[in-house]
Amino acid sequence: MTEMLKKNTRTSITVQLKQGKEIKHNFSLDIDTHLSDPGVVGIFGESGSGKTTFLRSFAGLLKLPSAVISFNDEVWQNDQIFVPTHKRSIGYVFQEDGLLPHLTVQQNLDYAVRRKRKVSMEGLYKKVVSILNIESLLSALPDQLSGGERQRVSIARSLLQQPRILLMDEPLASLDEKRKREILPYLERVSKQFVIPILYVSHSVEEIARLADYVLVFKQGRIVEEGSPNSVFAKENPFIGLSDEVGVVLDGVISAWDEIWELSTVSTDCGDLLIPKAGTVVGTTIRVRILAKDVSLMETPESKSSILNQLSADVLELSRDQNTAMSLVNLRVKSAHLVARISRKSIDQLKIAPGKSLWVQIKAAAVLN
Amino acid sequence: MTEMLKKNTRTSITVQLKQGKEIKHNFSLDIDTHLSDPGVVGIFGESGSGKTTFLRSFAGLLKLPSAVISFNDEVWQNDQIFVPTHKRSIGYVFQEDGLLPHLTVQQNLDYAVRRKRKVSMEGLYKKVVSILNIESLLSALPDQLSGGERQRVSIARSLLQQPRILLMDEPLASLDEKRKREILPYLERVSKQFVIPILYVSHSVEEIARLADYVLVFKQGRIVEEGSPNSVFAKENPFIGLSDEVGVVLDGVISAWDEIWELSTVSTDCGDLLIPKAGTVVGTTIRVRILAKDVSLMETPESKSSILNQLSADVLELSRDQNTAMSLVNLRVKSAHLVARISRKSIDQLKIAPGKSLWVQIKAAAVLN
Amino acid sequence: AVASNFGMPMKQIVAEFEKRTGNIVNLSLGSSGRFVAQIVNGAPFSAFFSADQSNPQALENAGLVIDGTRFTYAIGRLVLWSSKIHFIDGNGEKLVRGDYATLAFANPRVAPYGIAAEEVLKRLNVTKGTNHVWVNGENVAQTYQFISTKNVDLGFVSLSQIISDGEVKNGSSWLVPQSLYKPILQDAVILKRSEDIETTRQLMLFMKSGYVRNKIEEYGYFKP
Amino acid sequence: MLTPENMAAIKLSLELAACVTLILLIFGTPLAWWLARSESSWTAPVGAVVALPLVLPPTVLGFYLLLAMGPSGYLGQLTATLGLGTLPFTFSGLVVGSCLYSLPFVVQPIQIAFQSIGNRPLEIAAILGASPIDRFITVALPLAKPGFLTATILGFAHTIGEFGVVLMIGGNIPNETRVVSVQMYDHVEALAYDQAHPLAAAMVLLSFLTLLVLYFYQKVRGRAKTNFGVSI
Amino acid sequence: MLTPENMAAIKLSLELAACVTLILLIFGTPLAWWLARSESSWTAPVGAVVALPLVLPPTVLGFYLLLAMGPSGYLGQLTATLGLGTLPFTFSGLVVGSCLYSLPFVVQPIQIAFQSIGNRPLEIAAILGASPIDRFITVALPLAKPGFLTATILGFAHTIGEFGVVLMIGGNIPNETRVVSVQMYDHVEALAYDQAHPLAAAMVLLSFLTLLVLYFYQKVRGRAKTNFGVSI
Ligand SMILES: Nc1ncnc2c1ncn2[C@@H]1O[C@H](COP(=O)(O)OP(=O)(O)OP(=O)(O)O)[C@@H](O)[C@H]1O
Ligand SMILES: Nc1ncnc2c1ncn2[C@@H]1O[C@H](COP(=O)(O)OP(=O)(O)OP(=O)(O)O)[C@@H](O)[C@H]1O
Ligand SMILES: [Mg+2]
Ligand SMILES: [Mg+2]
Repeated sequence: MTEMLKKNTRTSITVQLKQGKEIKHNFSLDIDTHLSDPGVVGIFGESGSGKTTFLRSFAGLLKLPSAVISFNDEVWQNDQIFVPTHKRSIGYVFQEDGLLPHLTVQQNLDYAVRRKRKVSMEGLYKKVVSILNIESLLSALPDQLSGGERQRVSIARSLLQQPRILLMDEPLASLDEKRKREILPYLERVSKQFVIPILYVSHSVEEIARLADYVLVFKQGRIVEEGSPNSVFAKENPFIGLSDEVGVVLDGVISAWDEIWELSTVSTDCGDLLIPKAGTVVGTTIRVRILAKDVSLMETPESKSSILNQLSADVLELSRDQNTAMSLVNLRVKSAHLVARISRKSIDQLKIAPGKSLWVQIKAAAVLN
Repeated sequence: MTEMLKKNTRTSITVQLKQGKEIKHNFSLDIDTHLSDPGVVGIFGESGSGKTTFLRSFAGLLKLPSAVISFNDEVWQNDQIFVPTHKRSIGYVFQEDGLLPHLTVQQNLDYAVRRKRKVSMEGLYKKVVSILNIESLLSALPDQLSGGERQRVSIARSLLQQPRILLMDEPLASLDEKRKREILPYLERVSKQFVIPILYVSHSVEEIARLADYVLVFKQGRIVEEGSPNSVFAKENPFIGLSDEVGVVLDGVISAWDEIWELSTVSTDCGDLLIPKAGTVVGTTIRVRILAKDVSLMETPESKSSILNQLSADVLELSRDQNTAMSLVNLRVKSAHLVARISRKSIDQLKIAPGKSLWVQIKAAAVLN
Repeated sequence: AVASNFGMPMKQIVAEFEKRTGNIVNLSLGSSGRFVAQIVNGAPFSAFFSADQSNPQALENAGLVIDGTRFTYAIGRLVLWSSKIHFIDGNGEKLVRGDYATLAFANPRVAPYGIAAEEVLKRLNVTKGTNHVWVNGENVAQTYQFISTKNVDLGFVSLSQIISDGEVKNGSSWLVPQSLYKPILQDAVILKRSEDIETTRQLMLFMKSGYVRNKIEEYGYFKP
Repeated sequence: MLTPENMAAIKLSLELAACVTLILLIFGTPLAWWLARSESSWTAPVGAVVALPLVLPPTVLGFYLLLAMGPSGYLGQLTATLGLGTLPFTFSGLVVGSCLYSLPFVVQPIQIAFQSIGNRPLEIAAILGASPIDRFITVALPLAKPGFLTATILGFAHTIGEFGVVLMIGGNIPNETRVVSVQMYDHVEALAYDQAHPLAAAMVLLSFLTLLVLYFYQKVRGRAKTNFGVSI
Repeated sequence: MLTPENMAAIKLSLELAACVTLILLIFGTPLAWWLARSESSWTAPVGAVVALPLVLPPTVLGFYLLLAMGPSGYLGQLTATLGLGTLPFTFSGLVVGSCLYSLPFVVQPIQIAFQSIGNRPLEIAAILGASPIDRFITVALPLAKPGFLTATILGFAHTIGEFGVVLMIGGNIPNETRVVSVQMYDHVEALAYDQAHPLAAAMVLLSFLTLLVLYFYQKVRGRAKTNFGVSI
């Protein structure tokens, strides 16, 4: 959130949706949010919580009465105004069925390219097609594609639009991990480099933690939680309810590269971390995610262990975990926070309590980037 | 694979698909597999590798020339025979668009119930509807549902069919983690209890490791790897290519329950593991998954650590990891194997080599079940 | 089966016949050519009142007619008519002058009044001069409609169409002298298919009665 | 306002149109299904044949039907040997003729509707254990409903209004083959406008109301499906 | 085999049908679009009106058109003041009359095809920056192609075969309004079967071949889409 967003000083989003009467049992919409310089907004929420409805209203595909939507300095919808979808300059990756069925893949891409306002960036087409690995599909019709192939074409097309804002509804849901890892960093770069905000719906905490500068958590048509990924994911969250995914996100800079062991040293607010091949160019900024379940605590540092990262830490507080056998330990490590997920038995054995000084172990392999 | 499958002594599946000429650049089908007592078969493979095509052929929705398909003692397709889909007694959760668009949710379910051959199990309907949490959706039409809601209805319907075999194409892809965790164990129980094999396509190693008795890995229309989850996931797999997901699956029995700390002791082939609240009933069998990245190695056991599980182990061999900074260490722990993912630097520091005896540390929190 | 141009008088005649004899007669109106095709293919008509002579003749030749029953029941009268008053001055001058935009008459290929009209034009030597303004109706009824809706300035129709109570009430007309065209003899026959030949004979007899002959004249035909 | 004769003709027309539409829906539906979904290379010629009667003027078509169904025609000999007599100049004959002429108006809309269903719903039904005939009835038919509505309207209206074929093979026999279109034709031919006008007005009004109800019903049904917000 | 007169009539018919079909496609398409997608409550009555000319026998419809388009009719006065003269007995008049009568056969199939497109493709196009008219042309039209094929076939064939309206407002003028349907009708009425038979045969053959080519083309195009294995 901090450093990167300073660059995006021009974007802002306001959305107010209110559906007076219940649409159906247990579902009515009531959303009121204002985001300035949002970067990538991760949207998280259980099935049926209104994420798609939110995106559709924002895109002008659904005209909810008495909604107020604005983007940057433009009002897209209020009582008097309704800017139609095709004038909003939005890229949208639909949750399903996102391709024009009568056009081949190539024609689908061209359809978007031909209708955009900006001049095409040189080489963009080639680059997008190759990153999404769809070269061999260009002449196929949508119903000759597999589920994941369709999704990739859809993503490629939204990128070629070079829109002012990108809406993505579970864009990577039916892709294999390998592809995800190729596409995610690219999306990140697109957003940062061209100052394009992305509203990114996903059920994967990993994707959102990796990508998002800001997180919205939906439940039954309402935003029940919002903030930086750290503030949302660093605690047991009743709205997410996944103790396995509790963790912190740290932004860091590569400060050294050990060629022999192929380890990068990443300087973060909680000190230097050794991470296998996180990057070789000193000075690059990267984001790392440290899950609470991957952090263990010791009274003294251990030298005869395979764990490379050992940091001294102070216990700030203990909090409950959804699994009552476990506890979350909130730690201060230098100027940053870490969270560890520890069995209550160990808490007792190690006599962990607020104020106590400890050593933190983080396996290099467990650091996600 | 071992114990549970002994119950399912009556099922067997043979599929041979061969598409002589290339269907398109880089894709032709060539599958030849025979599974006896398969239980849950996890099907894994990158986007466009032919998973859906495989399921469709098996279901008789696609009639590939010169295919041979048989289920148990029945031939479903060969040169002479082609059993039409509606006579195969198959449940199928489609990757997308799985509902009859003109019928409400309730009518979709009833459509299936009314056409099945068996007498309905008492209470099944209620149970399925409640586990998939679709009570409030019963009167909605499919296009009034969210993506995840549609998928849940689809799963529910396939279960209500009480088919002889279930095909599921990324059934949980657009569901939130919480829902996944509610549904997965139920699927597992359905398969075991009623001896219904499941062909389960997913991109999530976690889901497949959790559920599958047998794994098929697809690539470009071929099965490039198959075997038990352990044999497929316990090594760096070029076809999966996810070093993060390397790990072993252990079947164990709960041998003790510590009420104070709420820890279950699970007896596995590699000894007793303490796992938070894995189950309270002594004697239940459970499956645990230990990822290589969650295993660390030490020369001596450490008492002042929060890590509960420390086991003595012998190094069997070292193997490469996709990330060249890391190595996979294959270990024998009692009669079982474990895999640890360690930086090469640590390998050097701890002088790890085949034959060396070490201590293995596994955080309780990291054990997946 | 009755040719449409004789529909109006025939309805009255039949009503009278039914009143007098208690027999029921069902009328079917239509074009003579179609009736021939239908009768040849087994239509259950008892009698056929054609608008010409050649159609009954054709049936007779085909052996579908009871021998000796053919007779002329009416003779049609051709009239040049316009729905505009004073457009025609009771003589053929207007026709010869040619100061009109369109001239309608029935299609000579299928309608006897069309043949007659063509003959009149030929006799008056105006065929060449007027043929670019010809409009053909499929039959006299259609020709009448063309004129009555003022889409056509003038045209040849049957007197029976424009007469009511013995006089022409609408527009202006010229009753074409019989000398300019061959008489339009309308013949009737009794068909072998007839289910009740006796009643049919009675009707034919009635057609020759004085009552009917007056009726026919009243409707603008010559008595045979 | 309408004479008993006119009423009888209207009644006969409605009966004829109802019969014809019903028969065409019954036989046209499987034909449309086959045309829409069969892979056979016969679909193109058969499809062309279905539309063919259209290019002949109705009376001419009627004339050929008369020839075929008459005592010396193939069809006539067939019906005669079957003990059915010959068809011309009977109500049954009208039904046969009108069916032939209105066939494309019923088959074609249903065919388009079937084509646009796509495979997926049928695949789902097959998986759920529905046999081909079951799938056809429970999935294809309901999904093709708009096509059936159009087919019914076009077929019915066209049969009501058609008079060329009917005139030729019907012979204008009261209560048997004198339908309202023929009656109106007669009135106009006989210059009996005072009879033609009210009859035409009645027919137009009756049809308008019927169509209005049909369309309105369809609209309401369609709208009930999207009750969530307002779509663009 | 065919006399020059017959050839001229065929030529005129083809011209008329081409004109009428073209005009109906041009004006019928937006109408069908509006009927298919508008939320307006006017769609039901307008839809009903479109199908209405069907229920009147063609000659009767033709008679009313003759009244309306004549010098004392509303339409006639309109065309007269516009300096167009009156329409009956001209080729333009035939075109107008046939358009009216063939309208539902063109509008209805297109309407069903539009209805079955669904919202999604249009939503996608809007997102990609296509304006409503752009979406209509680049998405709705191509997706409704089978409907257009049917509309063209029905509209064209029906105009070729129709003769009631044409007879009434045409006046059987050679090279102007004597189309082949009227010509054939005349032959049959005049019992000139030796002329009617070859003409009918020629028309049927010509139409059959045209339709066959159309259907075959459609079939081949459709099949190219699913080249993967063999579907059930
Ligand atoms: N109807 C078709 N015609 C031609 N090629 C097809 C057709 N359907 C699928 N294919 C191709 O066959 C290959 C396998 O497709 P399939 O749907 O089986 O992949 P998949 O493994 O299910 O992928 P995903 O994970 O993306 O769903 C793909 O390359 C796809 O493009
Ligand atoms: N057209 C509609 N008519 C009525 N209700 C609808 C309609 N579309 C969606 N809903 C309901 O609105 C709620 C929110 O749907 P939405 O699609 O926004 O959920 P979502 O958060 O995207 O869920 P998922 O993760 O499953 O895609 C759901 O309860 C859904 O059933
Ligand atoms: Mg959604
Ligand atoms: Mg797939």
